[in-house]
Amino acid sequence: MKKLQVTLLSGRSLSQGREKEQGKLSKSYFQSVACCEINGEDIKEIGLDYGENVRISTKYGSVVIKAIAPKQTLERGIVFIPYGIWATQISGSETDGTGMPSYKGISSTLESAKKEKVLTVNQLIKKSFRRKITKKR
Amino acid sequence: MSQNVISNAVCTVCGCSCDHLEVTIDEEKIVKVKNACAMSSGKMLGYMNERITQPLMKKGNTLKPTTYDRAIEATAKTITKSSSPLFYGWSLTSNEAIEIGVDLAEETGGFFDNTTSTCHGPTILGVHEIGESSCTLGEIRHRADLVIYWGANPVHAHPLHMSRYTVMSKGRFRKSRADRKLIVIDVRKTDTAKLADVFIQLKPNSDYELMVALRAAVRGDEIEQEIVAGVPIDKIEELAEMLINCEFGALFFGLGLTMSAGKSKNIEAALSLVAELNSKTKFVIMPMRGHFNVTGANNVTTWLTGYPYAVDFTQGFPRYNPGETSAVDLLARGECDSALIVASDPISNFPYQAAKHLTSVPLITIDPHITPTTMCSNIILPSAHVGIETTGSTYRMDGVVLETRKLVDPPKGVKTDVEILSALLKRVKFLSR
Amino acid sequence: MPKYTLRLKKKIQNPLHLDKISPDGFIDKKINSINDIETWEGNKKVKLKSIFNIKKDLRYKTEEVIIEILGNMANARRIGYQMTKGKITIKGEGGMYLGESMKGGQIIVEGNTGSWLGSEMIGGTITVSGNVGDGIGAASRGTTKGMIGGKIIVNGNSGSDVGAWMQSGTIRICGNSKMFPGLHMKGGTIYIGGNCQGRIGAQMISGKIIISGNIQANPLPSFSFDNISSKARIEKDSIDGPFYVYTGDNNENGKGRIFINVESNSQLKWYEKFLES
Amino acid sequence: MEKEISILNAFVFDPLNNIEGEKLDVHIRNGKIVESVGRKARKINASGKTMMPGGVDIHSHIAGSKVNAGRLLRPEDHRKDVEIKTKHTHSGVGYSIPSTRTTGYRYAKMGYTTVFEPATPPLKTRHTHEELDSTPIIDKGCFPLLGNNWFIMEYLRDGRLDECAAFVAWMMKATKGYGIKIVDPGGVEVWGWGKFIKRLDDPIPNFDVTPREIVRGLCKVNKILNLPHIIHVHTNNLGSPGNYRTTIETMDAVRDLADGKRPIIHITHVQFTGFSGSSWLNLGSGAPEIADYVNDHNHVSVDLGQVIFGDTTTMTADGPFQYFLHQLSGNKWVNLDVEAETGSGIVPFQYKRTNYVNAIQWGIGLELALLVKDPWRVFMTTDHPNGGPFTSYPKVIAWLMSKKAREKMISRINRTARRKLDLPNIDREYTLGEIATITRAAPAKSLTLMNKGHLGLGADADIAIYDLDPSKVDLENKPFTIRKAFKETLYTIKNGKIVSKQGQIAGNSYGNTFYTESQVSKNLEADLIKDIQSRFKDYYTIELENYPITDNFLRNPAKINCEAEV
Repeated sequence: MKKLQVTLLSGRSLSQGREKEQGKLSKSYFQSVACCEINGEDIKEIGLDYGENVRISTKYGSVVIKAIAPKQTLERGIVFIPYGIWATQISGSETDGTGMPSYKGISSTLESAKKEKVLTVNQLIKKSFRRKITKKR
Repeated sequence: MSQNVISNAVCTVCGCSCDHLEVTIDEEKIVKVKNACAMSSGKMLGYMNERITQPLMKKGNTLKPTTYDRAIEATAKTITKSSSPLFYGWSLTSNEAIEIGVDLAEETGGFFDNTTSTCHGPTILGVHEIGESSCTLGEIRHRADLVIYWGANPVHAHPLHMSRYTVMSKGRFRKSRADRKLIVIDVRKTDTAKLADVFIQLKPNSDYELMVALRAAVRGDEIEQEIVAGVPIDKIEELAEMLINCEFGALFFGLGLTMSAGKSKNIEAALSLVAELNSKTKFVIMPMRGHFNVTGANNVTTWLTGYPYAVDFTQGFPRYNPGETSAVDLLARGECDSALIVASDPISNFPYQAAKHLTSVPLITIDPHITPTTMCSNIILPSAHVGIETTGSTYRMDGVVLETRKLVDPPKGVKTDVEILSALLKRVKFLSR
Repeated sequence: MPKYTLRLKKKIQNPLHLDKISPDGFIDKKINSINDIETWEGNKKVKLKSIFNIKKDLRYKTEEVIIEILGNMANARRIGYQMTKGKITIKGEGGMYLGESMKGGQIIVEGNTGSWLGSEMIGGTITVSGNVGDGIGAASRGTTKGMIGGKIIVNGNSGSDVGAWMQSGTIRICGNSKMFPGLHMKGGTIYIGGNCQGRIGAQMISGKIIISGNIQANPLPSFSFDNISSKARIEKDSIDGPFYVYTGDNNENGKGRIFINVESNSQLKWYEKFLES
Repeated sequence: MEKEISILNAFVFDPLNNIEGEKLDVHIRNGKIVESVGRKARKINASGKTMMPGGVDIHSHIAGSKVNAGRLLRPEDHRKDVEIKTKHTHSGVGYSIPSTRTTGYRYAKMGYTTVFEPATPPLKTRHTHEELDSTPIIDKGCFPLLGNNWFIMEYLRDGRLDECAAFVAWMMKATKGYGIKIVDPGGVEVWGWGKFIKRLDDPIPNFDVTPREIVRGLCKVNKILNLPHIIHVHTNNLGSPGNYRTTIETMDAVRDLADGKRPIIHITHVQFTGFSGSSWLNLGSGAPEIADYVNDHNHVSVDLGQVIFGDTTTMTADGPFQYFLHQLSGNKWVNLDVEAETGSGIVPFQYKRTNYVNAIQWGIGLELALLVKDPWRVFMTTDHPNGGPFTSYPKVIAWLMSKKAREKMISRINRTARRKLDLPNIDREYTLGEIATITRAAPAKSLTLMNKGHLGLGADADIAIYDLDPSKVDLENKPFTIRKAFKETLYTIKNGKIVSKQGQIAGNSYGNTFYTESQVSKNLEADLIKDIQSRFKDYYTIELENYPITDNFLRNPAKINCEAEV
């Protein structure tokens, strides 16, 4: 399967900012954050359509999220993921002596993950952090 | 119906601290918010979503309801026993709570860090080396005829910034958008960039080179390279001319600068550029602070310890060196044996490796909401929203302090950060005696 | 003088402050008083003997105290702080701020070390067989005095900010380096044998930086191309080039010089047009 | 702790009550000085010791946004001087910009019990109060910066003095401020554009008012409002050669407003505005001229702003001067302008003995102190941390009390400066009584703090007992003994409680924050509010309703009421 080298940016988006106030387990938060903006040419190149799932891997990890059309202009070779638990699965904890990890400008690979599912917050925590969680209230 | 309208309420979302909200309250519920941006009304109307209303403690593998007293007792025992406790968060609470938090870290000999270390920490490291030429936002509103947003996207992250404080605002000496130039420098054409008079798109991770070239151009030095950071030198020189020829320029920068390659050095370059510009005209620089009271967290910590974040109290006095004493580094090295998180969600926000270590030590969280961090916690102490359910003072991004108001009561039985933390401090003092 | 062997007893996860481990601190001390040296493990005051098995070997007939540390000291800070003489050998990781403000003597690490190795160092020699972190020979936050003298030799790779605010002395990195070697440099010499991620000599005022490997892109735009030099000198050694030589940082009115290997940097060939004119 | 204490047999120096070194007993009950106490009172034998009222520092930058920006700028300053947490005290950092707790402890250890932060931008005064509230032990207050305020400049331009007075009264109430501070009148507004003004009669662009009019106007306002302190002025042209003329001109600008009762203008850190000469190369001391003026005119008081050789952090509301210092020194620089009000700047600086300019500056401060004859009108300060940290006060006291101490330093300073200064020819040596005057009695009087700065009946029991026997020690020949004694009290008593004993802080207590309220007539006030409302939104980026500091914001507020004449 075709893999594509891209630069990953993560950042704030208005919808992320708004939806995080709706609660981090909410569907609207999931929809606005568990996604990746990809340029139209790039997504064609890996044989995907918007709305399908994509796998992004860096040297720090790998995560499956939904590919979406850029909400703001995006050049080829750059992908954007809003801040959130999905973005941090693939960001690095090296801080170059500054305390600041690397969230922006990480080189990463993009590939189709049509058949895979995007994990919800609950599933992701179970998978990544193992400590069991339980429903509250 | 007894609707109550509160005017001039202070917003507690981003660093803009807009204080002109008009909030309508009906039977102890906020039903309407005027003058607010999408993020603000999202919070004001959605603050009751996914709330935790009772303290929870892990028994075996499940979280069980408990009382504040028991949860605080267990927390106090855990952190006093620890050799290297971490106290992290603090940017979404009041100065009063932060002050107690610092004392708590001091009392237990721990590490006190706030979210600065993963947003504008590099900015502060840059200021340590270069200083900064800055001002309050009103100065920019009144005087600035040129505004730059570099690696910042206020349309999304600080929605009212431009209309209240910069290009779209009405000042004493600048009446409208037409009186000002807006320059946006970013790696992509953001929604902010679409409003710009001049948009400069640079290659990712090359802000530093562009900043250096721009400074050289401002100085009038010859630049041998023809293209820097993907931008032709002519364009850089043109930009330099604009900067020199303005009467009052303001450079705002965001995480695009602090997070991309170079980090604190990008900021050093920006601060040096602005200092240089002051020999030609008046120029100021300001970071676009994210959380509503991250500036307060820096200020409170600084007046108590001399340092703005990442303070190490393990030896009984404040020590500081981000990269060593900052949360992500401590966690990545595994140097932390318990953690108290206040009003923050590091499990979502920290790189995986650091977050992973957090879930391997006793984790206690004080937060109003269910978050990935509370979901991984051993003890959860629910708290009231500052600025909605309780008062407290907060710092705008430019250091102007405002007193937030209490608009409604917190959910029944839910305590404030100040109440929880002072009870905890009292308990810790008792235990360490 | 004796040799002391410190063998780490257990895996330490908390921050360890070991600034008292230095030949100067051990000199003329009985083994018991060395065992009882107080230090910090996290926020707990502990004695050295709770961390290490300490042996004193009197058979060594060297002139100076030798300290040998066995174990992974990744969580340690400030071993060899302000030492003036003698020798410390670490078999394992060396931790952070190793040899901070060191004035003389020798530190040898058979392994990697963390950040701020030899920060604000004044004299002496540090040799590391593995990789090192960020801020080697740098200044502490806010100050403008980095390494003042001495020598640091790293066989592996280094992080960013090598020799920040350095005033004098020599740093040799045999492997690769991340960004910003010689940041704010005011004097001394930095040599990087491998590749460097760039931004060499940012805001430097004086001093010399030599890069034998590739630097990915152009030097910073505030540097001027000077000439091509067949050799570059570090102390008494001569390193074969040829090298592109640049001066700067012009933004700081700097007179520093950076030497960049011609063969490893074909992307810089275009600078040669300045030679012809 | 004991409610009653008797301090027995001390050599008492209480200039306000004309007591100079008499052996007396002083009794304390419930935080006040009283005639007598019961037999069970705790007794402190102070025979052979020197006792003074607690020190009052009229001008020391200890709290607020620029102080904190200075802390943030200088991690290197903190690293070399730390305070370790003890059972009774918090940890902190020290040196030139100590953390809040350390500030309180260190003042208390030196026997100081009241300190005023002399420059708070009104818009950011909440911050100042947050820090003052976090500063233990000492009483405090702050002076809002009003010399570049848009409302004030406009009222003065339009000749609306009463409204101006009403505005200042409103401001004091809104910010919980104590007195009027003027910094580089008009000059900071001009600095908002990166420009400078030089002369007292230069009109300020866009406002059409001159520095002279601002100083005179606010001097009149101060009288109208009957504020407890007088206008506290940092003149124009600070830090530039020849500026002693500006200083004298500024003093003279209000001469005709004097009523003979007490000074009406205080010129602060006059060392920095006491330069003669026309360039850095021929810089000289303007102290003799300034001292002559002060000696001839009793409407003026000054404080020193003495320079201490060593590393410090300069910080003032004088943005343009700080930029100039940054250019001069090449050191890092912070600038923080505040909308419609003021600005500030910060630059780390090292005063060097061997530097000509610095040596002259050192001489100017001491010359002033020694040439001004009336100790009631010259107060000891270092303009902390601008001239040096407040912890250097013992050094200054030693220089003032001992010619020998001065000679020792003079022999080590830059040679050209040594020849240029008059200082070597000045023989005056301060007595202990005069030291008590310039460090507590006179500043307390200038602030009209009726219960401070003296030990009369009913005074606050703020007391410093120093390990110094004036009957035995030949003071002028023992400067080191003086320094040692004033560095650390035997006892510091605050509100009748022992807060420091031989340098050991007893614990965390918090003093009062003084502020003034001057009530103008209801009609005037109502008109004023209407006027403010009409323009506030145009001038500020926060709402008028959110501007005033609420009443319960301060930890221990202490209101001083005054009667306005309008």
